[in-house]
Amino acid sequence: MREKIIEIIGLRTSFFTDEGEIPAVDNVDFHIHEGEILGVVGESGCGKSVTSLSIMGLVPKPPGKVVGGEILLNGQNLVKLPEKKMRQIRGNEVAMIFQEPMTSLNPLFTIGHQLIEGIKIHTKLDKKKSREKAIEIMKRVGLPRTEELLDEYPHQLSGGMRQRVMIAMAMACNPKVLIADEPTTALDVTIQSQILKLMKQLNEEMNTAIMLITHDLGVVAQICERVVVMYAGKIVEEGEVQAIFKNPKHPYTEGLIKSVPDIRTKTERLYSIPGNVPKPGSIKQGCRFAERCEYAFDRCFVENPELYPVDDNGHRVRCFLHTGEEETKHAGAFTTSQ
Amino acid sequence: GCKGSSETGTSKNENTSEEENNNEETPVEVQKELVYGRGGDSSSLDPITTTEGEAFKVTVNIYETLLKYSEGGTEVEAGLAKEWKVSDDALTYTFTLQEGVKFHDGTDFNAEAVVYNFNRWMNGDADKFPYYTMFGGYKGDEGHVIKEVKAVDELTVEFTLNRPQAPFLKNLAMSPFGIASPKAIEEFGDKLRENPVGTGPFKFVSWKPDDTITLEKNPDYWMEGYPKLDSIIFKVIPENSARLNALIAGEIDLMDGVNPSDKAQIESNQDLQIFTRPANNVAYLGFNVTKEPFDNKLVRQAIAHAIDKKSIVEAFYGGMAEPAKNPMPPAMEGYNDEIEDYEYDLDKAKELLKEAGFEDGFEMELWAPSIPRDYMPEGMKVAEVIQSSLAEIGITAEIKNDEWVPYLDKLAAGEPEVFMVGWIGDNGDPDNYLYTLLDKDAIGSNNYSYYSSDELHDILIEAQTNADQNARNELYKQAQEIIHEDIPWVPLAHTTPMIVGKKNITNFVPHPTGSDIFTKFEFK
Amino acid sequence: MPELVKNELPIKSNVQKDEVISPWKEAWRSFRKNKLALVGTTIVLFFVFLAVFAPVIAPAGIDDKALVNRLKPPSSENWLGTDDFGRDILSRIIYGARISLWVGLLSVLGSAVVGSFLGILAGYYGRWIDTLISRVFDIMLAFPSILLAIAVVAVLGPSLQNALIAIAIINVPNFGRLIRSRVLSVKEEEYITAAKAVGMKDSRILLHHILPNSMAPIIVQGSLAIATAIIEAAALGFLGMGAQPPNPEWGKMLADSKQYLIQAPWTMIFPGLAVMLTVLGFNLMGDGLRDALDPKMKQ
Amino acid sequence: MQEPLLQVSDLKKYFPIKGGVLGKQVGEVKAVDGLSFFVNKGETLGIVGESGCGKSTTGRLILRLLEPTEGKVLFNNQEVTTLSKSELRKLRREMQIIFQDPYASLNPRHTVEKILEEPLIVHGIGDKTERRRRVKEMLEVVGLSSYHAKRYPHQFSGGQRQRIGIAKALMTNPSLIIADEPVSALDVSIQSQVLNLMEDLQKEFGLTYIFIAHDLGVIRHISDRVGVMYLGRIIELADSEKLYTKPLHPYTNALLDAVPIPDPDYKKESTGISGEIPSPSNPPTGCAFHTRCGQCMDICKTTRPEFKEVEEGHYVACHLY
Amino acid sequence: MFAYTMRRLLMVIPVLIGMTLIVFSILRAIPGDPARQILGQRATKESIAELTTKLGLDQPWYTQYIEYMKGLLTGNLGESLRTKAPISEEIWPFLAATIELALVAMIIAILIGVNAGIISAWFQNSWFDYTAMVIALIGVSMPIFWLGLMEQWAFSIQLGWLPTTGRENIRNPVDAITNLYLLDTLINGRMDQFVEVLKHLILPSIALATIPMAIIARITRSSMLEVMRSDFVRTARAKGVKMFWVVYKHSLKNAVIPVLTVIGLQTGLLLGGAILTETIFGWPGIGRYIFDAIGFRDYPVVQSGILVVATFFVFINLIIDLLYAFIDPRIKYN
Ligand SMILES: Nc1ncnc2c1ncn2[C@@H]1O[C@H](COP(=O)(O)OP(=O)(O)OP(=O)(O)O)[C@@H](O)[C@H]1O
Ligand SMILES: Nc1ncnc2c1ncn2[C@@H]1O[C@H](COP(=O)(O)OP(=O)(O)OP(=O)(O)O)[C@@H](O)[C@H]1O
Ligand SMILES: [Mg+2]
Ligand SMILES: [Mg+2]
Repeated sequence: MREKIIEIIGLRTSFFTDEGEIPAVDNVDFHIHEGEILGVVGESGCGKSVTSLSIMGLVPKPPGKVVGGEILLNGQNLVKLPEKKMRQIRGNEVAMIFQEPMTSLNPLFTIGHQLIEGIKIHTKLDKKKSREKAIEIMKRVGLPRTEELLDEYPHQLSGGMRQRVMIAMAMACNPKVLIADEPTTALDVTIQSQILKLMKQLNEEMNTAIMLITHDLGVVAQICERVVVMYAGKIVEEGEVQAIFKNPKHPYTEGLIKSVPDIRTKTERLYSIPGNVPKPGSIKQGCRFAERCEYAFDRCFVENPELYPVDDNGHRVRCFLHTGEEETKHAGAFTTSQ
Repeated sequence: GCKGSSETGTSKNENTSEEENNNEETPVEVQKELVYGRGGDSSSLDPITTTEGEAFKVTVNIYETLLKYSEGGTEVEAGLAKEWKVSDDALTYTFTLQEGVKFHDGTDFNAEAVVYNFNRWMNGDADKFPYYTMFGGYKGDEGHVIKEVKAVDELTVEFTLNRPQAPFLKNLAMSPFGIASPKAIEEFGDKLRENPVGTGPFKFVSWKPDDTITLEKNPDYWMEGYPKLDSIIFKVIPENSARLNALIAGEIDLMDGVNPSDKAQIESNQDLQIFTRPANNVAYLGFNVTKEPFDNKLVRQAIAHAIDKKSIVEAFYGGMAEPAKNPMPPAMEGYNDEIEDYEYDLDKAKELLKEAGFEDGFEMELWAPSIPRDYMPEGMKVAEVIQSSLAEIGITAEIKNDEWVPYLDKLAAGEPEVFMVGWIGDNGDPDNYLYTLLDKDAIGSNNYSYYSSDELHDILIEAQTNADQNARNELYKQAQEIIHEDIPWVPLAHTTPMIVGKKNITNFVPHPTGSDIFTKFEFK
Repeated sequence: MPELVKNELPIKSNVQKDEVISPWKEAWRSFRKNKLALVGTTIVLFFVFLAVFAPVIAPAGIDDKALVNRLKPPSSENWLGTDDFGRDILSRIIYGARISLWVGLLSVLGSAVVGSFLGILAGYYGRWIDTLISRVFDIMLAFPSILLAIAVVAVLGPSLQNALIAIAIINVPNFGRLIRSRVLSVKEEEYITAAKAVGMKDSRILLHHILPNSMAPIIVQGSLAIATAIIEAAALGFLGMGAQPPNPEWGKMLADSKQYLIQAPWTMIFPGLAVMLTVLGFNLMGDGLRDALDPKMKQ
Repeated sequence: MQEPLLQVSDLKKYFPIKGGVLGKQVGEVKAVDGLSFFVNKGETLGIVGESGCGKSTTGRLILRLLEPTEGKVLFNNQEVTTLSKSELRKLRREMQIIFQDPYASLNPRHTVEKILEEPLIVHGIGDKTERRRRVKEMLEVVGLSSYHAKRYPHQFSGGQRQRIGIAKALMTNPSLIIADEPVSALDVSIQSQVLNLMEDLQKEFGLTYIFIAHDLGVIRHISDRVGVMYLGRIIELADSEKLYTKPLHPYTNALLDAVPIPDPDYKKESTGISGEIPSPSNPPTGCAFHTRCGQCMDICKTTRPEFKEVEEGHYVACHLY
Repeated sequence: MFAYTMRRLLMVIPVLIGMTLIVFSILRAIPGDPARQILGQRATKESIAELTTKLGLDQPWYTQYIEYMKGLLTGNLGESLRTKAPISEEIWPFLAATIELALVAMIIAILIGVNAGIISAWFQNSWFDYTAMVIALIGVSMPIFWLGLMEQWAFSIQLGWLPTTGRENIRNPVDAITNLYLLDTLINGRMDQFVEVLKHLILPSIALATIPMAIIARITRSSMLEVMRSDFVRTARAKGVKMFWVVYKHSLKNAVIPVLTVIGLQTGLLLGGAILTETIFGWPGIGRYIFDAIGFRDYPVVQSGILVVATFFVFINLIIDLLYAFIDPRIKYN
């Protein structure tokens, strides 16, 4: 088995607002192996971005704060690291790209400036060398007219090109881990497939581990090896892509997969999960999905399930239906959530 | 005014001797530069072209007139002319000029120069040389007094008049009639207003508009040993209190325009001294006697009884004024001291009102100047006090004001029914008060009351043409009685304006005209 | 693994059944939580109270002159001392609150009404009306406001009423521009398109949709503009171009006593403080209103 | 064949581009550049395409929320583009629109009741009690409770708001509803709720939909027929089934190819397409797609292919056919 | 960029014309007779009428306006009725005095305001933030004429640290070259005078700077807060850029546009609003020049003075607009 490059143990990140503490990420643990692509899926507001920002040490503070847990990068706990050390890791060992290529680039600086800046910070190369390096990496991510592009501003580029620039920026220092927070959501399908291809290619060529956050299950199925499903600040299921898609254990995962219309066949009627995504922190007790869950029974409303292992390949699920003991006992004994 | 000046005069002599002693002991440390703080800038440095007092404060030190006023008074003395003769018919005046006087540009001062200046002025118009109207108009005008100005020889000038003018010599001494260098006039033309060249104790150096005017000593000045100062800087600081602050801080040495309210503070300051300028002004509450109900003498008298001049003077003149009972200041020849003022008596006022048929009072507008004047440093506030008093006898007064110039326009046009205003004398002659302000000829210009009395008119005209001073004085006393009885205005106060300077100032005698010549001024 | 069954139950809302939160209520809730805003409101209410009940509260009248009592320092009789007419400064400040609030409120009301009208006209109808109105605003804004106010007062003559008019005039373009840009952006909102799609008339769209949605910035700007208007009125009063005696306008009080700065500093300090406090109150309140009402801050 | 409910022919919309020193028009955006299609009563016509290809503009043109530059829109045999303002207003009872952004399309200052009631007021339908009753009814129809009526939009979640938007569109009993990306902003689990609702409503009220979306899966699910747009034109239009199983146009092909399939076993071997959509202000000559087309021929660069019916009910604009 | 600049320049023209119209009509409406003013208290009716004709004041207003515009286009601002000097020559020292004062005030306001705003945003909710913002709030609520008087009272009168009035030590006057005294003293190599001039500048410029400083601090803070929440700032941090540079480079440049707008607006207000400060501190500036002229009904001076200030203001805003385009490459395209 490959080494775990990042291991997250019991991470808790909260926002302290007027309404009190909002636990956006609540006791999350998972890991990323060297060179793998890990998918993180979940509906909006479930804490995907906050998890990734926690890894980068970029949770907006105030009001946010990592209140517990460890984030180990090669065994080094990033949570405890002083800002100065953290800076040396950001963009160097762990890089990140964001959802909106339009707003993620500074509109007032040229592409070249923004690319070279990162290179200079971490490599101590001089201006000319940095520029060469920038051009090299731009070519690698498939950007045309590299020389001219360096002097252009973000608004002169199309969305796809901007996202390539973002990737170039992230890959400039050969990071071990790339965190991509919904890198293709804002793009058209044709462009999305180009970008995904590029990421896959970089992953293979440079052996960069990628943590790919998305809410599109298609994307996960297409390029990820393992996947983590989040719901309301918690991981509800984790496992290899095959396992999750073929044999989803958590009612939420299953519902999610079933809700997506498929282009290959015409579905008569879509499955839909009732109710709304809860705000983090709004459910104080029991399983957070219980309210929308068709299988929920009494225990679900009072007790918080843990991540129970399903098999030996790391497939885990947070559901009382799969505790082993309870599974047989309660099979078929459904209580509606109302 | 005379009393004050003579006092300063005596102390001056003592100071001089003291100062000479001081000079011997510490010859180096004496200040030779005077910074004079004032409220506004000069509009011109060619004095004939302006009527603004601020201009003359500077020009009297650059230019000299044929005759000048006595120190601290308005008697006529020798100036550029060392002596003069008047013909018996009072139509020919012959002046003998000082010898060896030079203009600042090095040219000689002589009879030709005098003729040149007068010809320049009399050929102008009211727009160019407004002050020349003192001589009844311009060349060719019907009332023009001067027929001819002639250079008899190098140092003798002869004036021939069309008709006698009693205050002729006093007029000649007025600051606007400073003699300028003919060469400079030719050279600068209208720009003389920025490039003054005279014969005075100080030469012009520079002018930063609305800020400073700098003069320096005229080393060739004809009065031996004078001036004492090396330079004078006239500095504009518009706010009275700011100016005083600057004085306290030592940024300036001398200032005029002192808030009466600051008097106590100044007196308690060890480093400052107060000079007083002899009163040559009057502040008054005027009625437009053509308007109802002020056409009724009883109403006017009632209001006169309702004004507490004493308190007003106390509170808003800082005591630096005396309540007025006549239209002209007491120090002036011909002042009628026998007149008894309308005393402050509200009951009497009410009675008079009742008699006039205004038992229940009435409503009126009370106009007051919004900017401080020498004779009325806090016009608005005085108006407020009068307003309150009037309220007590049942008259509701609404205070109105306007910018200074339109204010005067309104007064001249006879719009306001009751108004507060005043007058600063130009030349120390009663004519300059009584005729200028109250004669029927002056309606539309300075007779804001539109008061018209034929009796008074006859008296004033006679006084104008009679050359005998005693006879004139009697005539003026008579005139004051008429005015007191008819009461077209309530005289309020004669101010003795304060001038504050540093303690080490000596030989300084403020002049009643408001323009001080600093020839003898010096620091201890 | 159990079968999933179809679930089409009505959606449960996460809001309590009887809880209706209007946007105003919501704004009020967040306003209430803003401490500074509450301080500001308290200050404003305090001065409003003074203004309304001046005759009851004030120990003396507006214009009770007593020259014997001139320039007395603060004492138990005259808490804030007396001025040069011997009038009680506290009483005059209390009555002065009437003037300042009145000028602030009325001038801002005037400029808000006129400005909003022009702004809506320009923003909604566009084309040449917009060009014309916007140009006029540009031109008016090209003058520094105090200068323009002074010029207006110079034309109309110095009086409180004219100062009020001058202040209203100089504030018109501020409101006009604000409303215009607000209308322009609201006009592009999807719910306006939706309203058009329903077949709504322009007038109804304007009155029911655009106007209510432009209110918030008007209120915020209004509150802040009252603050400025009070300062401007005081400045005009200070220059002698505003209220006339014996009106106890604060700026005029300052101007009348500046000569006593050294001799009787209380004549200067208290009216100045009154201006500052009132303005501060309105500024704090305006800030709070902005935070509460500005939709950008919400969500 | 039945009479179509809506017939669009050669519809165009050019937006001017202003520029230069004097702000003169220096060009135009050909947002919609010659559209022709029809919609039958009771069916759902899906329109897909990448962003900026003119989908929303098309929707707005049909409703005449935008004035078309050229072309005809025949609705119920009535020419829409020449109607007077008041006639148009009447027509709007029959045609409604649902928007993409559930947050922006409801007036934040009105209660749900007011929002829903307004179309009735505008068209003078019913009195107050009737209107109120209908509001309650409609709320239940879209799966909300009648006690929601007094609330304000910000008190609802995105999915609920979209339901309100749908209810609003249905208030006047329209026959045609144009849905402009009604589910793009919603989470997957909510999206399926709304899609189901729309389908139910269609059945219940016999509605006709023009359903605009960029998600090919959603379009396939909901549409009877599908039109694919590229740079202001429909390049292929066919039965949903046909289009997805046997696409003709290379662009449709590429588009379908690019969609990630939520099935880890599904492997495609396509290469995808390169490049991005050209700017509509400066579209390529000839076939607008030729710059990205793998099967580009010389004729594609010069001549704009005709939009023709190659099989029954299957239209395509491509020189290959 | 050229087209943008040209377009902005063209847009200025109607504004300038509108300004001349307003200035012109405002002053024609003022009651009071200038002829009477020049001739003074003793003038006769005839001489007033004569002068009125000579000045063209009896002409219809449009004739006067056309004449006025003709003059303006040839750089002739008219002649002061009071001093008879051409205004174009006379006005510069006043304008320079105000410019110097406003400039120093603005530099103080910008340096302190911008930095206070940045630091407040950077350390949001810290004690610095709270203190700075409370001070700023008091600052914007400050009647500056009152502040000026209080300053004078404290620092000049009570403590005697700084001079009360004027621009220079009267006894050690500056040789004016440009009339910007700081510059002039440097040109003349007179450090002693430079220090004097600086001392005179301190109190009035602080009084004048207070409001803009407070406003700038507030707007900088809110603008920075907004920018610092944006994605590209997160990107910069994710690259490992030092916080200092994230704040002072990436964020500031993006946050600066609203700040610039305010700076432009406030500079204009300073030029006009200096009247109050100039009165209190005896500063011979343009505000007082105009204010005095109003009292004297010196039409041409009031007209030209206001026009010059407003024109200045318009051009400052023009420069600011051009700066926008310089800072933000997106602007010139739309
Ligand atoms: N700055 C913030 N202040 C307060 N709460 C926040 C803040 N940022 C995030 N949260 C809370 O954290 C929760 C998780 O947010 P996060 O951005 O991680 O969601 P996400 O899974 O990335 O959603 P999306 O798919 O919409 O990007 C949100 O529900 C939100 O309530
Ligand atoms: N009001 C307008 N003025 C100028 N151009 C416009 C306007 N509205 C739309 N456009 C342009 O027309 C083109 C088509 O826009 P439209 O909104 O119809 O696209 P769309 O297919 O709906 O895209 P999306 O999927 O992003 O919603 C775009 O290039 C757009 O920039
Ligand atoms: Mg996210
Ligand atoms: Mg669209």
